[in-house]
Amino acid sequence: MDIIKQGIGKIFTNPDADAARAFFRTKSRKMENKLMSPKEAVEKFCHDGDYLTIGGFGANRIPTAVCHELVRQGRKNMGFAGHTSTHDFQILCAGKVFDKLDIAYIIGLEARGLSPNARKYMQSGEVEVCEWTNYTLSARLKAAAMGVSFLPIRNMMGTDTFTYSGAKMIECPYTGVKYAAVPALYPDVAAIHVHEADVYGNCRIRGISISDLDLARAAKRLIITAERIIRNEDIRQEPTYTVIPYYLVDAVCEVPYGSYPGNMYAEYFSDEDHLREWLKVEKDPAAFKEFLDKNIYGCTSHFDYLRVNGGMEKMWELRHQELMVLRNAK
Amino acid sequence: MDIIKQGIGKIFTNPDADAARAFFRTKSRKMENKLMSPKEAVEKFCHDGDYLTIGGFGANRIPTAVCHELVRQGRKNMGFAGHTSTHDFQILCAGKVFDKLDIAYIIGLEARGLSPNARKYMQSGEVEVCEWTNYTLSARLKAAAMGVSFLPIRNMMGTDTFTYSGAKMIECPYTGVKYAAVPALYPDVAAIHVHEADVYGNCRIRGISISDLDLARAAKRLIITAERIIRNEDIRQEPTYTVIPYYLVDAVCEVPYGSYPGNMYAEYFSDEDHLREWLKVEKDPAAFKEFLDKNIYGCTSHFDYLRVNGGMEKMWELRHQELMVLRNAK
Amino acid sequence: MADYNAMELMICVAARELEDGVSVGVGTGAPCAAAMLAQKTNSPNLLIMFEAGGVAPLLPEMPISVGDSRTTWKAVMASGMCDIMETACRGMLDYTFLGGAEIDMYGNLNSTRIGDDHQKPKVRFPGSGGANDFASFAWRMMVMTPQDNKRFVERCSYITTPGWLEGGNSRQQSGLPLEAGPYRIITNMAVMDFEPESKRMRIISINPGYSESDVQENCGFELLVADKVSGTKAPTEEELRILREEVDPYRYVIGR
Amino acid sequence: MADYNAMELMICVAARELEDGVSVGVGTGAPCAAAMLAQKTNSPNLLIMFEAGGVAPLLPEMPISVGDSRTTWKAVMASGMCDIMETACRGMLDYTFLGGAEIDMYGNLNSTRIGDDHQKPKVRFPGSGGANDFASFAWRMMVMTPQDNKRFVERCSYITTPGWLEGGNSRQQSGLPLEAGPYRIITNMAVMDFEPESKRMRIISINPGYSESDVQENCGFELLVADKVSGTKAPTEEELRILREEVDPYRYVIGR
Repeated sequence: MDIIKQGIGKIFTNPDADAARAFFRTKSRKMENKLMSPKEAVEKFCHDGDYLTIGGFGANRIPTAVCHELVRQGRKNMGFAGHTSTHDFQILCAGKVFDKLDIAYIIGLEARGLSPNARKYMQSGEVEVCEWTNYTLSARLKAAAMGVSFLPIRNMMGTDTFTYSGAKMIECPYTGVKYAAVPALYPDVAAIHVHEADVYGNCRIRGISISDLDLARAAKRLIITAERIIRNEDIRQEPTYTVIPYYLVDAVCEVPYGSYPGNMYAEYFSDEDHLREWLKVEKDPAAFKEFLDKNIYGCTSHFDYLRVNGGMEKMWELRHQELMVLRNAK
Repeated sequence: MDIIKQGIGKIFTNPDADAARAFFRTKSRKMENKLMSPKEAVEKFCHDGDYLTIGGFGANRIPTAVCHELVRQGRKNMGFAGHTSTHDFQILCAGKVFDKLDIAYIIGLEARGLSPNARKYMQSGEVEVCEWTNYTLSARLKAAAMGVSFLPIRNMMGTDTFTYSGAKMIECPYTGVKYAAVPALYPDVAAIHVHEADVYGNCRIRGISISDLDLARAAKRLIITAERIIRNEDIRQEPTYTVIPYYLVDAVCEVPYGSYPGNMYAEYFSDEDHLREWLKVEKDPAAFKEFLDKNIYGCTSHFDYLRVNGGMEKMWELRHQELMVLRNAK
Repeated sequence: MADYNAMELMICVAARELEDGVSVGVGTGAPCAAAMLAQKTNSPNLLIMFEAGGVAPLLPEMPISVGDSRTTWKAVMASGMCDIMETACRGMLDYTFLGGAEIDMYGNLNSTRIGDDHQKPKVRFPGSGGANDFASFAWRMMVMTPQDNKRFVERCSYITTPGWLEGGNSRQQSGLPLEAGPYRIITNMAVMDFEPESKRMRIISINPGYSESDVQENCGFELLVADKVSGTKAPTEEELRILREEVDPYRYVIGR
Repeated sequence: MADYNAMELMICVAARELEDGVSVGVGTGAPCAAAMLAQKTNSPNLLIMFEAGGVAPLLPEMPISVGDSRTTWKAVMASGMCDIMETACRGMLDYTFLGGAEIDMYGNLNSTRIGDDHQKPKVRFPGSGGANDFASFAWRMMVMTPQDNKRFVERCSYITTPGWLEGGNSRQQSGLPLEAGPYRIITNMAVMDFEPESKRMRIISINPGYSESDVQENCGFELLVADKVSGTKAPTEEELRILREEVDPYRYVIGR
């Protein structure tokens, strides 16, 4: 294969499809009850040094409980896909969970501004980085989901994003047109928050799926957190709605308000006050430490975290806000 | 790009992604009422010599009215994707609509047996053929849907399927592993039958999607036949269910029992008697001519076709059969 | 001992190969019957997939198409062809059952044509469908087929679907996923596997009522013979009861 | 004449560029406001897409994230990132709006870093997100940005997102889709396009209250000047009313 040009970025995971096949061969196809707590799931399936990917879109449909658990349990030296990441990234930076990073979008919380602490961490030199784009990382997950080691895509070329990536430029064998080949990304572990799952891991998602359907297929181990557990009979009643089948899933955690403080489509809106507070306290190390103690280190569960942030009353307010927008906006 | 090996099959369509982009640039993005009859849709969007692809899976969720119209209007010299095709293929062979053919699965009706007439046509030498597989043609559509000119896949290699295909063997730029590169397939026109659509072409499908989501995106022009038209408000009420957005669609035809004599998930089962009769009459040219006159040439519409095959009573019987299996089987 | 026909025997033998909790990609007919029987006997956790998108249905009866509504009856997911084939390509599909007009000593299959003129074949068959796909991706490919000299040929006149290709390590070098390939050939007369080095077809078990020479005489190439050849275990009363009463009560498959 | 601020002007100018019935990929903030304004004025059939999957919502208010629930409020489809980006790559996306810490004479953008040590940058920005993607695939990329010497640089210190790359036909040769590229740069002072041959940034319209030399003095490179430079049309009363009352009543964007 002629490689016309290639980026200098490091590829943190093995793109080889046969190596991935050898792993997936060993994965159970049995429909077994996989219910456990986020604590157990993280203990069991997330290890120091593993490559991690988080589903959702930064502060929308994110598995907050898993992000907190990773910090609480002190995971270190992980690889991470900074892909459609915002608040999840901010949480993981608070615990310095990763030190190898594929970057598409980091340190920002979109219209809310930038995270001072995440920025500081990214300017510290402690994190080894490789540049990509949101779609490129989606395509890398898609390659893995397809069971191949690379895919050809048409962006990145001509830019420093290519130069600092791990992409290689090749030619189409049919047209001679140049393409950026990107290597498959098979994460060691991923966590995705969904609307509904049965105890085996058959999942339904409402609203946008972002990159989660490919991510679920690409990941070697998959932790699902779900707003609520439904019966297997419900799943089987309408198989059209299942987007993640059980055999991809290793752990199922029931976590109501599991995307809090993020938005959950048709369930509750994001807690903008809490997110603003995060950004604010990060400027002051003492205040930030206190904040983390209160919200992460001092909490034993996601229910605990909800409790210290207004509990059920606050959740109903956010639910109201979401449903008003969804149902009653002019 | 080093090409290690390549098939001798002819590629009937242009895989060039920039050429496709130039076409798609001209496609309307306006939400306009696209309701018309299958007759008008075929007149307007299917031309002699065009490359055609039919959605569904042979005798499941197929746009029968469009297949009949193509025969009735005497389309000739079309290219066709013999992909997950069975009864649709049989209909098109009855009219000798195509003479260029990408083959994955042809002439058979699965457990029902082979079509004598389709087989005769395929043994006549009148059809130029290129061999692929079901997944390979799906991947070719997927490449087009992704807006690239090729995709790497891991099958076909080492077989005569590769030799008689238009595939090229390349190496992964990351692992050195050999891959079959397949060229994007951008059909000139496609027809897909769906459960529900609004007048603009926003579509819902229940049950399996087969390759239709990629097909809808790959096709330059797209005819939708739908069991029923629903309101745009219904679509917007639950955007999660939309799988084909309006801007891919050129024509929307309301065709109740539109997959008849095929199966339509959660609506009606296939008419096995009628399909058996097709296979039987094909053995006798006179009987076959009479059969086609009755069922296709002599019919002015799909309602007409339903009428000569038992009309509403028969449709309710098939609906009963489907729902009994779906709802009440032990 | 129970009375049974060759099809029933093949289905029972095939079903026994499906260990509990494995995944299998099946078509209509005998493969589907074998999967259903396995699910009701030794493999209650069998994960059945259909190429058109049906995943883990509670099959109420035999489908007539791999895309008909039965393939998603009480399924856990109604997906699509790419999802199924890519799941297989990722290494999640353990078994598949295939067949063809010809099978050769390396387990390659022809379901495309007889006659050398590809554009005007003497006899045209349906082609690959999903066969080449499943055979490329599933870890273990199996075949149930009646055995005779015309079907079992030294070399397929056309290879639609890969077996061990030209034997030895030729498949490994082809680019197809590593370590996947033909596993069992189950006929009316015997059960064959493939000798690990040469990848040539090899008798491992002979069905009741047949001898090694019957098997060899009804094969168009020289079969290897395993060091230890066993006798194929006949269908049990229980297997036959389930097969006849629950799996295929209308004898669509076992009546052939 | 109406009173307005620079942000309001830029949004109105941007909105006018969106002809009826085109498609646009937008982010949060000003781009979204421009798209919403266009939909309520000259482009009722505007097709709005968000990179996370929202397609053609009836936006009830400004989203705070390109993935929040507002982006699919009464949308025609809630899809995913690959679908949106691939739709763009197929040539179905006409416009996109982007921005950056630096923009150069060929419309390239830097939103990655300042400082040469990539592993330990002086200042780290969020990176590409979907910017490189949209800029590669959309036919016409536009930028709304305040203009000054530090932001408008001769050459970006890091090119996150492609403009016309090194000008001339360099983009055409890069492998990026043909004929797509930067189209309009809308600042507080002027509107620029790109000279067709050299692909250098060129003044085509100057905003009320500014002169050509103001524009040139607040740009770190030499701007070309079109043969005919017009005066940017100020926001109309009607545009401002809709923008202030319907699009951004809480002044999230126009209050900046």
